[in-house]
Amino acid sequence: MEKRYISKEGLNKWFNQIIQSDKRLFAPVQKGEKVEFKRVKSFEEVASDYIQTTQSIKRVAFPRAEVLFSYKKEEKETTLQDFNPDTVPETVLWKIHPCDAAGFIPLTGIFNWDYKDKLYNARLAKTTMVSFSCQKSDNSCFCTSVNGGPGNTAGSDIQITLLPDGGALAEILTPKGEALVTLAPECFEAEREIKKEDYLADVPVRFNVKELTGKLASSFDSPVWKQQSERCLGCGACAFVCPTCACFDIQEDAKGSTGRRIRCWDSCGFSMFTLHTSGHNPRQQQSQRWRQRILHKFSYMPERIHELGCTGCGRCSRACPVDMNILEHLTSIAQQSHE
Amino acid sequence: MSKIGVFICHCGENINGTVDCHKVAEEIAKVEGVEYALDYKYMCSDPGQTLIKQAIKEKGLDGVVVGSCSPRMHEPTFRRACAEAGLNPYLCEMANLREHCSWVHEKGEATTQKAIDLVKSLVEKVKRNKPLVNIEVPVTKKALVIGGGIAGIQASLDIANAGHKVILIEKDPSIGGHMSQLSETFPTLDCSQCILTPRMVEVAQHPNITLYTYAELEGLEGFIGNFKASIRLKAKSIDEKLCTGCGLCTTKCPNKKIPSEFNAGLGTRTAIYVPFPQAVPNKPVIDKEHCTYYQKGKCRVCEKFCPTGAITFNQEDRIITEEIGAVVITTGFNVLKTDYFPEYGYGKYKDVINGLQFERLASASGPTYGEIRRPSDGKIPQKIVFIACAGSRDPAKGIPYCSKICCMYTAKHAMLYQHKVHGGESYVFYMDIRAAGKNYDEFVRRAIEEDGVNYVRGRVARVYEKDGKLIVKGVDTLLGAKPVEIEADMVVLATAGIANKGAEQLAQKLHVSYDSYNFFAEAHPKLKPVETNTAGIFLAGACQSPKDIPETVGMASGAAVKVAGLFSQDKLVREPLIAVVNRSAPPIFSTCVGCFMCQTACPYQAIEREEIKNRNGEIIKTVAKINPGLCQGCGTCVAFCRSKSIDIQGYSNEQVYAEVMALLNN
Amino acid sequence: MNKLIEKATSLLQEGVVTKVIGYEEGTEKPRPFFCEKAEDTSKLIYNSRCINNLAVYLTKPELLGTGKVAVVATLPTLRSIVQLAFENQLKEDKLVILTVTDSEEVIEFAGFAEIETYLKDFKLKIDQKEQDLIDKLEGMSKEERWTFWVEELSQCFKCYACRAACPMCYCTRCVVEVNCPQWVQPWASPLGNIEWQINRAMHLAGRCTGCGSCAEACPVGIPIDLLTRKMMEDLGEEFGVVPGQPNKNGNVLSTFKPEDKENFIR
Amino acid sequence: MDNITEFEPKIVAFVCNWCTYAGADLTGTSRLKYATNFKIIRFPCTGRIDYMLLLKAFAEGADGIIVSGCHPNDCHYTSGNFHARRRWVVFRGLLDFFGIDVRRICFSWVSAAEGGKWADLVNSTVAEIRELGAYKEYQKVAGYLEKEECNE
Repeated sequence: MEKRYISKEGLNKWFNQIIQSDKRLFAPVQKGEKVEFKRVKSFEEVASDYIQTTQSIKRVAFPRAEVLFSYKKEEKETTLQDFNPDTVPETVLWKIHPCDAAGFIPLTGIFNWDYKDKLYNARLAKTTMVSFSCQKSDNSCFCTSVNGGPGNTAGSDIQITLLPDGGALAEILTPKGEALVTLAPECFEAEREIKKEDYLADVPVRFNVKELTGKLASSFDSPVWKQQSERCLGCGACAFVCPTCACFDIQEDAKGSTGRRIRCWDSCGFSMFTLHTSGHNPRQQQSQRWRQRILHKFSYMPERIHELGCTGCGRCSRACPVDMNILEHLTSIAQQSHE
Repeated sequence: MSKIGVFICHCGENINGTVDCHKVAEEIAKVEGVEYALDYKYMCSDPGQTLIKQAIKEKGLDGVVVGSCSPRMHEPTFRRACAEAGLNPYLCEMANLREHCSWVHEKGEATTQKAIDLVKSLVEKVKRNKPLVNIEVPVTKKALVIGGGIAGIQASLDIANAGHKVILIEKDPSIGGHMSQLSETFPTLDCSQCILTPRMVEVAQHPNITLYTYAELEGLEGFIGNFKASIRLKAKSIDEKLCTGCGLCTTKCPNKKIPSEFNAGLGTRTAIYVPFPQAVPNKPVIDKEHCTYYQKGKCRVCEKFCPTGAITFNQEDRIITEEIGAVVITTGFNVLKTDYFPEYGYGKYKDVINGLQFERLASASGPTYGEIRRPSDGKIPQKIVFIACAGSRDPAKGIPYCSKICCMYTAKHAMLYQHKVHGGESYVFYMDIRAAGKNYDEFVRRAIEEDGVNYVRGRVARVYEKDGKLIVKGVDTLLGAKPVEIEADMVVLATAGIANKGAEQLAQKLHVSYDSYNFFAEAHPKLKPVETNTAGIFLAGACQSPKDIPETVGMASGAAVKVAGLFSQDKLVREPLIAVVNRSAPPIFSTCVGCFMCQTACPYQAIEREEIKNRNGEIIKTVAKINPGLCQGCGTCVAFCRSKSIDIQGYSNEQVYAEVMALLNN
Repeated sequence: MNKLIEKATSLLQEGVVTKVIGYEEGTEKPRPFFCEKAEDTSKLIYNSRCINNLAVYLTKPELLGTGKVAVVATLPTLRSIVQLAFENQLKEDKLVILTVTDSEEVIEFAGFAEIETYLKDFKLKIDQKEQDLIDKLEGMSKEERWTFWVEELSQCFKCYACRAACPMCYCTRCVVEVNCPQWVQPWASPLGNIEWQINRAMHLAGRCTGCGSCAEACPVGIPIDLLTRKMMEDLGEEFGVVPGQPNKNGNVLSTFKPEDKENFIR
Repeated sequence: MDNITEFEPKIVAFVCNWCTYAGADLTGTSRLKYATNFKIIRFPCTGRIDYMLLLKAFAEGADGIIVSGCHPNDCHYTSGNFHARRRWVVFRGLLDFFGIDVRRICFSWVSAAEGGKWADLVNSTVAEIRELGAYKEYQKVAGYLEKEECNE
């Protein structure tokens, strides 16, 4: 890992180099009250003063809907067209938060835990992540409570820490990162004495994650799930804005002699997610679905892929129409005294 | 994987002339799921049908598409052929290659291609067809006829004579209706009662007819072939078994000043009374409103005099229920009272009467024994004015329609007057003379030409009393709107025919629709004049709109035939192309959420509520249920249902969706 | 201790109801609160910041349980309750419906009929911000409108928060979950999203009570409430449907008048 | 201009069985001619016609749609067409608010006796849709997933 200094102008120049390259660049863009990751063409489009985008950027590797393969029938002959990794363009994620970068770690875990997902891996392989450390946070943020932090470099290829003088500290973390630097090497000056922590937001630790997972281990039948989920409307907002939620559905889109198989986002919060053809539904109640959501992220994923399914980005809390504040719920579980 | 057979008909050169039928068959053979495809000169011919039957048997087809003429032409033919070969007839569809293709396009590639597309889309549809069985509904072969006027009498007799049981209910003490009040009938001037009373007697004596007079419908539930009617038998306060109809009671009743309904208020009757001498049944009833005993608690004169002790004051109304298969509504009409017309004196002039009252004056059985005498002083009017269209065709009076019978009876009245009052002068004010009908116009001409009735074309603006005379002010529009003033002794208003009292409430009890004037609505203005929207309920006579006797009788017989037709089978067999509300496994039972808005969308009241109960009999859910006996298969509810819980057999969502998709994607 | 809390406390203490559905203070704004214990009633709040339409919970049997439930209803909630009752979705004897007046008086309604009479004094009016946007859209050319909606709805990721937050969307199986045939593409894509919104709007024709919860709930901020609001206006003009009031003769799309006007049928 | 006149639009007609379908039959029996790029689908009644089918038709590449049934008061089921009429009023308003080209949907009443009217209606509609050209805007959106969204 090398540290470099990059001036305000340098940053701008480098950005333009990336834009002019064959790479697509996604960055946060302000639209009304919301900030979202969009494909940008100029430095000015990039949003500056905001806490968090509404949606995560997981869609670059795990799109809302993607064609797994398509087919065509001619008389009795069927020709198959499989997914072609070469069609995936080189992509740079600009000014994502450390929690966004970290989000891809559990996601990668899920898509490679038993079966190695060709599509996800191909897309991720072509993605370079330039994260910006956080200088601001709000009370939905709790990265520090889930092994993350405002300066966490996990998952990033390069991390930028903006400095008061307008310049920035650049931590080049991976070969992908180095490759991106080569687009404008001259912009990267020698490292200066910079204490990164001084420029980071202060995100207090809200609960002890060990304590939490400990409690969860024995909480399957706890009444807490019903209490917490009563107001939950059972929509998919939390899952769809989440950087680590990976539930998907497989759909067949057949038209006459042609067709395609599509993978699209789904949510374990939907009442029909587990509905059987027989009419039986193992997760009949919203409380069971809420429990699934929490346990999956904080018990099952750690067990299976040794990663928490949460980066503390707080998006679900902000997106929820009825303020199902996950931090609040987790804290209350963590602080619960065992009866 | 389906095994569809496709059969392309050349229809001689009708299709093959512009469509390359052989190519169509070839192309369709390539379509997935098509087991067998061929083209043939005449598919509908016996050899053609045999080809289909053979293919069904030999290839084990599970669906058939015939590409030929319009399904409106030969669908039954080919469905029958399939059935004969053991394939469910509803697994056969037709592609219209003639009317919708070969006949409307020129010969060429495009036309052939269109033919291919049309067949393809029906192949996709038929893949999703389900075998259907005809619906059978049991039929109770007993009819309820509501209203004992000439319409009800005719309908009852016709149904009874066809060998079916009939229950005839009449709200008044006697059957006969308005016709029994009429003097003589146009255009033949034969005496109304002379032709009616034999029919009344026939009704009373007919073994198949149960007659309930002084009775009204309380409610009706059920559906075609399977109605349950509850009927209120109003207390007559006499024991009909004991009563001999001697009539002594009616002569002794002290309460004699009650205006007689039968005489349209021109005569009087007693509290215990028989409406008119030829009444059927000819036994009195006590009118509780006017009976001194019921009102004041003492009297009981009739009881004292009754030789058989038939008077039973303690009688109560009874409600009986009858199971019936069909209903005929024959509740008739009414006429506006004179008090409806401020310009004609609000009914405060005794000698301004309406047509019905004139009938009673002219009737031999009437208050004046058939002599035309004015109500005020009993003098014979020397000058009489008839005003046609009193209310009718007058939007200002809220009656834009033509009452149809007035022109004719007014001519008749004038004629009768001239016959009875020699040297009398009669005037008829009219807007137009509507005398369409056999011998009708001749009749009116006779009134004018032979009996010298003065016809004045124009409206009467005002009628008022001036020293014992009625001054009639009008205009003669044929003489250039020249004002006319006539000093008349009597004025007869041909008041508009209106819906009978209580028609609206009855319609609601029966769940049949009615128009804005409360006349009952027929199911189709042209093709279903005696049916209502509710299957099994029929209409006859003036309850549907004012009409004269021959029309009423004709309509009554028409309705009777419909009933007889319905009763001719033990089971009602209907095409199964009807809507169905889905049912699914617990805990859902049906995706219907029971908002029941579909009920308002259904033109046939075919949507009912079904309570789904658990083992302990507690209601879990209330969902919609389509009554197969009532549903006619329009599918309006299907398109309306938000959760797509209703579907229609034969045109199911899956079928039409596939049809559209296939038609577009090529 | 304010009147609402008093009322809630007594209802719970006397065991009249098993729970009171109301509002409590949330992270940024008030949120729905299911109060089951008298000692928790102090958390209950009621003010103009309470915008969730609580009627949405009244069609969820598993939430209500078998006992009686009280609900603290805002005006939009009351409107929804009346409509739901009209659609046979509520059990009058299982509900205690409360509202709080501007003068902070608590009203307990004797029944649905009483709510209707109460509502007569409150006309449903669409707020200026929405009206302006509708006018803006109507001012646009067809092509501009199309671009507007395609762009807006391209953001939709089909979380169905709009559906979940709408009290009128109580179907056990939504049309988008019907797959024989697959009327609406189940994955997020501009076409599927547009088709879904068209369905939602059509299904709410004459039923929407204009609470705006759908747009409020949309995490990506698509102004979908415009669709039903615009429709309300049209229905009012075309068929005299009173916004926010149930049409007692049946739904506007399940009824008709022979004299209905149109100017486009050839 | 040429390519527009050469353009052959795809048009589907949703018609009721009792009036318009029979009317179209009459067009046939009277040997009146109309364009081939036009196909009829039969429904029991206009009341049965689901508005979603119209959207689906556009999505599947229809450039124009005709919806036709019995004249008011002539409905075989007495009121199906009245219900349909309301549905179309509401639906059409909504589509227009979406910026969907309502000129591409032709609603009409054609009775079983109006074979001539049907021919004219079809021919004029075909002409109008030719003028409007293919409904690219809608088809573009419909085919969106083809160029996968993650390649935006």
